Parts: sequence; C-alpha cells; structure tokens
Amino acid sequence: MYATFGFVAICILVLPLIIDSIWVKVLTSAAIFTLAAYGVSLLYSHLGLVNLSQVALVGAGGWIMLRLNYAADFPFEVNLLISAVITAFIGMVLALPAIRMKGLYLALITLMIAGGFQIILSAIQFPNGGSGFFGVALQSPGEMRRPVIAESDTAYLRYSIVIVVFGIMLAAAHKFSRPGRAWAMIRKSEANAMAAGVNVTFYKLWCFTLSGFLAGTAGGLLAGALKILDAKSFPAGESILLFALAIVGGVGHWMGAVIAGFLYRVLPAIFNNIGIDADLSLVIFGAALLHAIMTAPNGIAGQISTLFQAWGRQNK
Amino acid sequence: AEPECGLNTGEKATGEPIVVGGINGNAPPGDFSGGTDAAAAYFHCVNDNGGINGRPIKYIVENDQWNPELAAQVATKLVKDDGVVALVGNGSVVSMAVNAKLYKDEDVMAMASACAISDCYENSNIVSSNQGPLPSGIGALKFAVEELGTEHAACIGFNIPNNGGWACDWAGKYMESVGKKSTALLMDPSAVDLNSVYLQALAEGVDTIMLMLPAGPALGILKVAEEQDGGDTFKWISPTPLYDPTIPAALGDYWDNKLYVNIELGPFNSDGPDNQNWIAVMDKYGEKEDRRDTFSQSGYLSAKFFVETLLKMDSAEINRTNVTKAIKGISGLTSDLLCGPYYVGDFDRHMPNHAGRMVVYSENEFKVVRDCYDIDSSYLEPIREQERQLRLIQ
Amino acid sequence: MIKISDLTVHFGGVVALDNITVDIQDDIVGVIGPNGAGKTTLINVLSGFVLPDSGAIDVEGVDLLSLAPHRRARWGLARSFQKVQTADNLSVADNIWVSLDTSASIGMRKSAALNRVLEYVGLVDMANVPAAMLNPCQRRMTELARCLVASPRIVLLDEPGGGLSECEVDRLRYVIGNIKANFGAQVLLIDHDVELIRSVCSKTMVLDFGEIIAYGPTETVLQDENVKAAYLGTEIGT
Amino acid sequence: MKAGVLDISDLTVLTPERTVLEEISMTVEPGKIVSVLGPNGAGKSELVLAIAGQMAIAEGSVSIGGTSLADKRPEKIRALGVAAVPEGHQVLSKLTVHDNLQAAGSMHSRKELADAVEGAYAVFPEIRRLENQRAGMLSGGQQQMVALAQAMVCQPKILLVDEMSLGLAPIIIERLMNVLVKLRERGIGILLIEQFTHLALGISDYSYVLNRGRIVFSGYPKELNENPGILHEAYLTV
Amino acid sequence: MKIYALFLISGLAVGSLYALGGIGLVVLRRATGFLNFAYGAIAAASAMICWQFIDWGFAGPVSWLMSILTGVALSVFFGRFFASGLAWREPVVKAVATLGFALIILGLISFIWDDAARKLVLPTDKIGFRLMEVRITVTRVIAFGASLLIALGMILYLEKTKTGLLMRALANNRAHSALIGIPILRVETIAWALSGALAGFTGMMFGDLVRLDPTIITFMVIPAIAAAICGRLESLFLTFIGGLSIGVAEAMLTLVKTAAPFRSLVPFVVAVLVILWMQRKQRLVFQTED
Ligand SMILES: Nc1ncnc2c1ncn2[C@@H]1O[C@H](COP(=O)(O)OP(=O)(O)OP(=O)(O)O)[C@@H](O)[C@H]1O
Ligand SMILES: Nc1ncnc2c1ncn2[C@@H]1O[C@H](COP(=O)(O)OP(=O)(O)OP(=O)(O)O)[C@@H](O)[C@H]1O
Ligand SMILES: [Mg+2]
Ligand SMILES: [Mg+2]
Repeated sequence: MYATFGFVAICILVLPLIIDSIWVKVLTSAAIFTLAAYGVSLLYSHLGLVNLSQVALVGAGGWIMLRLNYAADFPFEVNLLISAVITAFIGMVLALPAIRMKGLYLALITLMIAGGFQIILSAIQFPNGGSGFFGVALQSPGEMRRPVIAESDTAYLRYSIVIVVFGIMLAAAHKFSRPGRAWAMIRKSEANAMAAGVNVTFYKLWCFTLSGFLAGTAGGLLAGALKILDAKSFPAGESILLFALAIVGGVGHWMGAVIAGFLYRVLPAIFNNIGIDADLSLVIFGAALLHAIMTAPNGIAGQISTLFQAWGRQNK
Repeated sequence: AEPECGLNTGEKATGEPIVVGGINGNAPPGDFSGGTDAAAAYFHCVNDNGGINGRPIKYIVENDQWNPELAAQVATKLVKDDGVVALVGNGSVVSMAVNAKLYKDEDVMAMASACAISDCYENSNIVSSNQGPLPSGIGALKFAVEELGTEHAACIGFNIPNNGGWACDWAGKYMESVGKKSTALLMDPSAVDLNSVYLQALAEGVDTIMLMLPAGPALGILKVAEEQDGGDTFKWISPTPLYDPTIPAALGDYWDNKLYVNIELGPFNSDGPDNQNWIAVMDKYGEKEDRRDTFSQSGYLSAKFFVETLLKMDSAEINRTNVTKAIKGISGLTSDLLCGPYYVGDFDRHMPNHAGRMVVYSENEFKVVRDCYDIDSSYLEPIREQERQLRLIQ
Repeated sequence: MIKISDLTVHFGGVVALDNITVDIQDDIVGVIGPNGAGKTTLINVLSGFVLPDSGAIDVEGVDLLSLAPHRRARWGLARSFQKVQTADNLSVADNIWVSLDTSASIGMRKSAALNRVLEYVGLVDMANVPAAMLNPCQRRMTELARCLVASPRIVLLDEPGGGLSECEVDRLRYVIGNIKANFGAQVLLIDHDVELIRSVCSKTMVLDFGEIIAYGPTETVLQDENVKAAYLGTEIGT
Repeated sequence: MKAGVLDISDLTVLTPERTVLEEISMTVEPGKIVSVLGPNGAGKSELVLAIAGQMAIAEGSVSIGGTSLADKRPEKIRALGVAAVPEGHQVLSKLTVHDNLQAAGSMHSRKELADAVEGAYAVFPEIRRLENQRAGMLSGGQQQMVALAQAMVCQPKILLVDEMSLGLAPIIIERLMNVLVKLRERGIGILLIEQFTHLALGISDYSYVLNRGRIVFSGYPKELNENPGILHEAYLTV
Repeated sequence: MKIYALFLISGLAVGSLYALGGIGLVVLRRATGFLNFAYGAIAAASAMICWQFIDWGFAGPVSWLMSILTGVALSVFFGRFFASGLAWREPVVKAVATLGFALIILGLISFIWDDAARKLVLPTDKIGFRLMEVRITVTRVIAFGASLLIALGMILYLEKTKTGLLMRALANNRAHSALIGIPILRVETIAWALSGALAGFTGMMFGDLVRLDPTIITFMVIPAIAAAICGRLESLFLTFIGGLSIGVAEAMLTLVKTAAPFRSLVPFVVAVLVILWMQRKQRLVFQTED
C-alpha cells in the first residue's frame, strides 16, 4: 500500500523535475499506455477474455478527442470524458459478436476488428482541423488544446499520471464488489455462474465496456500529448504487442500494467537513445518478450511480488 | 577525386562544436536514411577541412523508426535537450507532420532532404531540397502528355491524404488544365493484391499508368504488368522513387525503353561538379552501407547549402536564432544537381526544387531523355510569387 | 410440485430423454440410472442448459422453459454440477456471496444468511480461505452452501457424493437430508452411491436410455428386478 | 529386483505451497492388487501423478523392474509399461471415442492395436455403441469408461487407477472388479484408489492408508476389515 | 462480363495465397495447439533466402529447396526450443509468444537485407497461357493447385494416418496425450516441420506473386488468419474456400469505385461475418471450447 503511494508520489512530484524533455514525452506515453494495458489486463485476469484490439480502441479514443477538440469548445476534461464514454460504447458494440466466444476465437475476432480499424483509420485519417465530419484537410494541423492547468509537457505528464491513477483505481475497485465476484465465477465456469443467477452476458459486456473506457481515456490523453495522431500508429500488430506486454508485466495487478507501459514505450526509447540499430532492437525486444512469457507465468509483477514476499518473510 | 568541403583547408576543426540535428526514418517499411547519411559524410568532411571557421559540426542523427510518437520524442530531444541550431538532411515521412509545429514554436529550421508528404512543403520552418511526389509526378505527366501522347492517365498512389491523395489530386488538376483525363486509383498501403490495381487501370481504360508509390510496391505492379505483358498496353511513368541504383537489377530487359522516370536531382553519373563532389565525399567519408540514391544527393545538397550559410556568419554568433535567420535568408544558390535556384525566404511554405529531368530505363540503366524542365501547376502559384519577391524570376 | 410432461431431448442420433412425463412431489427425490441414461440431461433441461426438443415443465405454476438460465436461478432454482465448480481466487464466503448478489434482500439479511449456511455445511472456520486451498469435500460443501444461501425453492444436485470418502458421505447425508427442514427447498438428487440415495430419498426415479423405468418409494424401486438388471447388478444393490 | 515390480521408495513430492507426499515407500508386484486408501486430500492423486511422470519428484525413487522412472517423460513411463488413469474423467474431448482408443495404442503395431482396442470394447460394450461420438460430449460415467479403456488398450504391466468407480453405475463397478481380478490373473500389477473402501478391500492383496501425505498404515486388507478403527482414525484426523 | 472474369481469376490467385497461409496455420494449430503469429515472418525469411540464393547464382531448384528448408528449420527451432516450454499455457498466451519469435525474425531479416527494391522471379513466371485475355503464369497455377492439393493432402493425412491421429490427440490435450503414451516430441517436431515447409512455400509464392517485402509478407499472417477463421481453425477445406472467397471478394470490390480504397477490409469483414454466422444457433450456455 505504502509502496503504491510512494511510487505514484515519486512519479508525479520528483520525476518530471529531474528528467530531460524527451523523457517527459516518453513517460507521458508510457503512463497513457499503462492505462490501456490495464484495460487489457482487466479483461484477461478477471474473465480470461483476450482483447487484441486495445490499441485500435486507443486510436478510436484519440480520433474522437481530436474531432471534439476541433468541433467544440468544451474544456479538455469534458472532451476526454466524452471520448472515453464513446470509446467504451464502441468497445461494447465490438464485444457483442465476441461475447459468446472464448479463448483463441475471441482473441482472433478482436484481432480482425483491429485489422479493420487499421484500414479504416488509414483511409479516413485523424482529424487535423479540417471541415466536414472527418475533419481532415490537406493542411498543417490546427491547435490541439491541452488542459489549462497542464499546458507544458511537464505539467501534462503530471496531469496524465493523475488521470491514469484514477482510471486504474476505478477499475480496480470493481474487483472487490459484485462485478468482481461475478467475473470470478464466470471465469471459472459460465454455466456455474448462470446457475448462481449471474447474468453472464451483462457482466462480460460490462468488463469490455470498462476496458474500452480505459482505452478511450488513454486515446484522449494521447491526443493531448502528441497533439496530432497518425494512422500508422494503431495497426493490429501493436494491439497484439500490447496484450503480450500486459502478460509479460503481469495481469491483474496495477504494477503489471505499469511494467507493460514501460516496456511498450520506455524500453524502445532507451534502445533508440543508446543507439542500438532499430532492427536489432526489434530482435532484442522479441527475445525479451519470448523469454518473459516463458519464464514468468505470473508476469514480472508476479515475480517482483514473490520477491517482496520472500524478503518480508525473511525480515520476520 | 578529392572531395571539396567548406573552407577546404585540410585542417581539422577544433573549436567549440556547433550542434546540428537530423531525423531519419529507417525501419520497415522503408529506409529514408540516405539524406542524413550524406549530410553526416559531408559534415565529417567539413570538420576535417577547417570546419565552420574553426568550429566543428556535431551532427546528431536520430531514427524515428516510422513511429510518430518516437518522431515527436526524438525531435524534442534534439530541439530541446540537445539544443541544435538547425536540422539538416531530414528524411522521414512521419516526422514532418508531427513536428512542424514544434519547429515553428522553437524557431528552428529543418533543411530536409527526403520528403514525401504535403506537410513538408507547406510549413514555415521546413524546406526540402527534394521535390516530393507532387512536382515530380506532374513533371512525369507533362513529359508523357508532350512526348508519349498520353490522353488518360491513372495515378496509382497510397490512400493517404497528405501523400497519395495530395499528389494524385494535384496531378489530376494538371491533367485537367491541359485538357486530358486522369483517374486516381488509391490503394491501402497494406493492400496485398496488386494485380487488382493493375486490372483496375485496365478497366478504367487509361493509356498511361503513373506509379505514385515507393519503389517496392511500384516494382510489384511492374511485375504484375510484366506477367500480363502490359508493357506496351500502357505507357509507364513514375516520379523519382524508381530512380534508384538498385532498381535496374530488379527490372530486367522486359522494361527496356518502356519505363520513364522523372528525376528530382541530377543523374547519378553526371559529370557536374556537385555530383562528382557528392561521389567523392561519399567515397571518402561515407559508410560502405550508405545508400547512394536521390535522397543521398539531396542530403549532400542540404548540408552543403547549410555549411555555406554558416560560413558566412560570424562564428561566435552562431546560435539558433541567428542560424534560423540566416537560413531564411538563403536565396539564389545554385547547383548542377538542381534545375533551378535554391532559396528559402521567410515564407509559410517552401518548395525551391520543382523542375526536373526525365530518364528512360534502357539496357540496365537510366538514360536522360529530357533535361531540366519546369512544371506547370497552379500549386506553384504561391511559390512563383515567392520567387518573384526574391527576384529569382520576373 | 415439479410437473414434467412429454419431455424429449435428442443429441444428434442419441435420445437422451425420451418422452418423459412425471410429477415430482416429495421433498427429496433420487434419480439413478446407468451411465448415459439421461440424468444429467434432465437436470440440464430443468436448469436451462439444454433446450428440449419438445415437452413442458411446470414448477409451482411457473413455466420454467420460458426463463433464461440465470432467471431460473433467481426464481429459486439452484443446482450443482457433476464436476465441482468453485472460483479458486475467491474466498469461500465470496463464492457464496455470488448467489446473494443476485437476490433482492438487504445487506444485513444477506450476512445472516451467509453465516447460517456456513454453519450448516460446517465451513465457518474456512469462510475467508481462498477456495484454491480447499479439498474436494470442502469444495462440495461450498457449492452446496452457494446453492442453499439464497432461499431456493428447488435444489438439483448432480452426483455430490462423487469422490468423497465414506466418512465424508456421512456429513453430506446430513446436509442433504435436512435441506427441506432448514431451507424449505425441494431436492432432486442424482448419485451412484446407492446407500446415500437409500438413506435420504423418500422416492426414487430410475432412468434408462432416457426413459423412466421405475418411479416410487426408494426401497421398492431398489428391489425392482428391472432396476437390478439395468443398474444395480447383483452384489452392491442388495 | 524382480522383473516388472513397481518400486517406490522414500518418495517426496512438493508443490510451491506445501509438501504433498512425504517419504512414501511401497511396492506393487505383478499379479497383485494394491489398494491405497485415505481421506480427501491425503495425496493419493498426487501419488499417481508423480509415478506417471506428471508431477516432479522432489526426493526418493520410483522404478519398474529396476529401471528408474524419475525424471522420465510421461510417454516414456507409459512405454515402460506403467499406465495411469488419473482422477476426473480424463479423455481427449475433441476426438471420437474410437480415436481416443486408437491414440492410446500408439506403441502397438497395427494388428496389435486392433486386438487391444477390441479387448477394451469387450470390457465396456456400452462405449462401442458410442464409437463415433466426441468423447467430450459423453456423460461423466461414459468418459470414465473411455479413460479406463485407454489404459487397457496399452496393455500395461502395471496399472494405476485413481478413483476407479467415480461416476460409474454399480453394475459397471461390479463388472470392473471382475476385470481387475482377470488382469491380476494375467500377471498385471494394479494400484487401486477407490472411494468405496469395502470394494477395494474386497479384492486387494495389500493395502496402504495415506493421510496428510504420509503412510499411516500398511498391511493386509484383512487387518483393516478386522480393525476398522485404523481407517476411521485416518479419515477423521484430516 | 469479361472484366468480372478478369477479376475473378486475379482474385483466385491472391486467394490461393491466403488459403495456403491459412492451411499452414490450421495444420499447426490442429497438431500442436499453437496459432503461429510468426508464420508470416518465417515465410518472409524463406522468401528472402530464396532471393538470396538466386542472387548468388545458384540453380533454381537449389534456391527453392533452401527456401523450404529455411521454413522448416525456423519452425522446428521454435517448436523444439520454445514451444514445449509453453505447452501448458493457454492457447492465447502461446499465440502471443510466437509474436516474440516473429519480431526476432523480422528484425534479423531487416538487419541482414537492407530494404533495397528486390524482385523474386521464378522460371515458372515466364511460362503462361491466356484465359479470357488474362495471362496466367504457371506460378499462379502452381499456387492455386498447390493450395488445393495441400488442403486435400492434409485432410487425408490428419484424418487417415496414424501420425495424423496422434497430432489431433496432442492438440486436444497435450498432457493427457503424453500420459497415454504418445511420443509427443516426435509428433510435434513433425508438425512444426510440416508447417514450416508450408510457410516456406507460401513465402516463396508470396514473394513472387505479390511483393518481396519482408514486412508485407510477415503481416500477411493476419489475412491468413481470417481465412483460417472461415475454417473455424479446424477445417482445412473451409479454410481453403475461405481464402479463395476472401481473395475473390477483395478483387471484385475493385470494381466498386467507392469501396475500392477499403478493399483490404474484406478479410476482416469476412472473418467477422463467418464467426457471427457460426454462432447463430449457439446459446450462451456451456462455454465454447477453443
Ligand atoms: N452435449 C451433448 N452432445 C451429444 N451427446 C450428449 C451431450 N450431452 C449428453 N449426451 C449424451 O446423452 C446421453 C445422456 O447423458 P447424461 O449426461 O444425461 O447421462 P447421465 O445419466 O448423467 O450419465 P452419468 O451417470 O454417466 O453421468 C449420453 O449418451 C451422452 O453421451
Ligand atoms: N498444485 C497444488 N497446489 C496446492 N495444493 C495442491 C495442489 N495439488 C493438490 N493440492 C492439494 O493437495 C492435497 C492432496 O491432493 P490429492 O488430490 O492427492 O488428494 P487425494 O488423496 O487424491 O484426495 P481425493 O480423494 O480428493 O482425490 C489436496 O488437498 C489438494 O487440494
Ligand atoms: Mg451425469
Ligand atoms: Mg484424488
């Protein structure tokens, strides 16, 4: 508990002061994708459902955020909330065909959806302040507003971390209440859950919706961070990668999502920064991914907590 | 031949380094590092030859790996953390769109070399020495209309608004202006089935096909065409991407005298002094695996113009503000690699290079069939206005 | 009070239930029969997991077949499965709470109901232990507790005695035998442990190839020659 | 060491949380039925899994006819003639019943396999009828028959059966007891874990009682029959 | 009318590549339970090796053989050293683990071969005949014929041979298969090798018929998965049909001007529709097994 607070406090207060501006940007992205990864991890740890379209949903959230930004003068927070809610709705609708599927099938249907998103996005592009429904014009992008209190990169990093923490807390709170119990029962056996009176469809959709909500929030934050989004950033392969990293980080624990966000955004930046060839860093990344999946069944977060427990026992 | 760089003193520069940045995109789906590689070689040569009045250039190159987020990060690093005075040799598709605003806000100029999207030509702080698909494509069309008798051309491009959409759109306007027809056939970049694109052109009844595509997919379509024996069914034209030293080996005899390519800079084998010097610099200072393509020529050119500009400045007063001002002051520089003058000026868009040459693929190499000619496009109206202001044309 | 009429279930070529018509009135009714006779299928139809090809089920005036499975559960139909199903990462209490979550009563009543049922099945000490730590018998008991906690009207049990040792079956016998008295629910019990059936069921139904070959007071049924031939054999039944 | 004897000495098996088996020593000789009794969670199932190579052995040795089985892969152990039927109706659920049996005889030649499968069908005629059904669709008891048939197809020297009668109708159990006796006559050694104690004791030559991972009694069934206190004590001190 | 025929023939050609990819995926999946996201990367490596050997001046058959061998080697390498360590994980985790392998291969390929423009030419490209004014090369005929024959061959292999049976058993439940004495390592290795050979062949055809671009070939695994979904990851015949239909639909859409830029959506739309259709009768009762 204290460790959690300490970690968050360091991230918000200390980190932004001591790092270069490139790392401010990198960490902002990492924090944002932590939230998206937590959504994936939520679905997987509670229901064993696999979502291979999370990055596509982040893209959807970002699209809506940009669209709103140019279309309406609402404050950033209102736009963010609307993006998150609409993305949650999209997540739910996409889950409808998938709701009776489990395991690999479900994973693949979400992957197909991500593949479709990729093509639609690259055809319609992200709004850049143009007119019309799509808001795309052959022009340099307009002004993407940030929250008044977080105009600078550093302030925006702090702002993002706070939102991410709230998002994670919102989702984590489910675990200890009625949906958490229902999810656990569904995960064990849908038949059994139904026999216990649980509305399986509803709770599955709820989890998808929640995960979509987190993805949408992440997308909105990302739009604010980068100010312009690119269709190339949200291909199907990235969604698979984010899921893989959520597994490597460790599902079901906020730390796992933080590790996933770190691996997804900070590690490549480090590789790039120390001048490792982009191709070779792909090799290293792939090898690390494979290694982690094989050796850490509960993810790196699981290993860390085992370590802490052992350490705690020793100290007793 | 010995390369000639900067002051050409033969002495190593030892003063306080001048920090210059460059961003390239080198990861699948393409290697755009030719520009920064050549700039690096040229700067190296300058540093060995007296530097900028004694001060060496410290050239920091970052790879955005075609990732917009990474592009924003590395640009921030260069501009904010490393404090570069300017960016030179940039070659990246994603980075320009993402970073144009940063460059403007931070008042830093990017003298790019390998641009392919509209954002690169329509911003105040970016100027590129290559043409990009729009002028090069229109140049190819102009040749086709005038020399090959084209009546109806298909523009095959990627369905990306600021790339294929932009270029094919303006190509269409050009065709209209000369009373000919054109059809844009845009495809998804990840589209697998190139055969259908070819058949689509067949169905449209065009007589000319312009491949507004990177070399890889363009070759794919050529291969389909070869299989269908379509080499003579259509006239085949393309902007610069197919002008690359590795292409002849991939084309084969079938395409002899059938494929016409517009080139944005000089022919690789030209005897012009700048082209020869580019070869000499690359031979001596380049890495073995550096690509020697149009982007490389372009990177050389950006670096050379940049150095010439710095050399005219008081070396103690080289800082970002002054360098930006000096770059914006560039006007009327010339080179045998370019068909027209090179200039920057304080404008909200830049496209100094818009006249090119036409080559045809023949006997395993490209032969020039038409030397320097400019294009006619209303896109250039603001550009011509700039040139008039700078008194480069009447 | 369960009225089944003309119930038929096919699985491809297999006739799992063949035109069954029966009135089940007694408090605890046993269902026995050879493997594959259709016992589990009967429970699946009652609880909504298998849709019958034809037939009707009327329970206390309610047309059961028109309800979705989880609605039947909320209506008061609880069941256990042939394979024990407890959610391993939930505590025993939380496993039971899942049923309470879906019932309408208020929080305090719920905890009272929880405590009562934990005491009844003998898991008071284990309430906060994760189900992963339980042995099979305790899992069975957790499952039974989950079935009983939300005041069910009907409880369907599928081989609850499978895999339990003889001592444990004694405890199970007590738990099942007193459901009516303590919770007021009618019980349908499938098991292959004839002793268990004999000791708790007042009436027993015997299925074979999807048909009811005998239905009556347990002792009578167990003496039936047909039942002996089809199910009991010579040694164990007697 | 006599040929074909399954010898277990000082076997210890650990899970990350706890010790499941501690210094277990026992022997199963060809032509003998050895029963292992004990309450739920005593570690009987783990014993079977450890011998079959599905759980890591921490200490001690397991060997057949002098060949060590420790650290051997399950399929190797099967090839050495030790066949295990684990608890809980384990079958290849997506394959048909017939393919289940065929797959279990991968070590046989075509001719041998046909005979072996015939032999298994002879023991369980009720699954021959279901030859082309997917095993996962069978009733619980039918799946148990398939699992037992799979072990028979491989014609082992030593057969390990966990919870043999789980989910089976009494008439089938009775038949199975006769089959075990026949197998014993053919010189096969059998380690039997069975919930109905009296049945197990009725046919076994030697018995072990396990509790909390340790052997608390070993001796002839007669002793247990005469002195039920031993068993009761074991069952009650869970 | 003629133009439809043109697109039909063209679509069949690409469709047979999707089908080939899908079949390779389904074979491995049915034999080992792995859905191999690295399938495309293995194909890409094989195609590059083929090009390299041709470029070095080796005779055609040597290059083809090397290409197939590369597929087999990479596939078996993963199967032997990584797959067995992952055997007990859930299918999805296994699948994403193969993504790691895909990244490694893709990184290595891009490192070894810079992205100069290349073209893979097989001798069969030069021979062809005309059908309704479309010239059809022998390579295309081979790709179509091979996918049909391979689909049929694999159906027979899995259904009728002993190894085929053991493969199905293994994919269904590996632990239980080991317990009943199936030599799992041997059977698995055969399966990985088979699927690797298919990947090698697919890669070569893809590099020849579509584009010799490692990234494009690597990610063709996604539309190939769409084809596999049409066969419920089970049926080779339906996968074959699915692949062809996707190819044809994609080609035909070219004729609808407004839809043409979205042609690449076809695999995904088809896959989603097939899944919806498959579950039309299914009630939310017992969980669908994978
Ligand atoms: N989903 C299904 N698909 C196909 N056949 C099925 C399915 N479920 C059950 N069956 C068949 O229906 C018949 C009845 O099965 P059921 O499970 O009701 O038997 P049971 O009486 O419960 O047997 P047991 O005592 O062995 O549990 C069996 O022959 C079984 O193979
Ligand atoms: N992986 C594991 N981690 C922790 N505990 C385990 C694990 N596997 C089994 N156990 C526990 O070890 C104990 C011994 O289990 P085992 O299944 O061998 O008992 P058993 O004697 O066969 O009893 P049963 O009659 O239930 O089959 C049980 O309490 C079981 O819950
Ligand atoms: Mg049953
Ligand atoms: Mg057991």
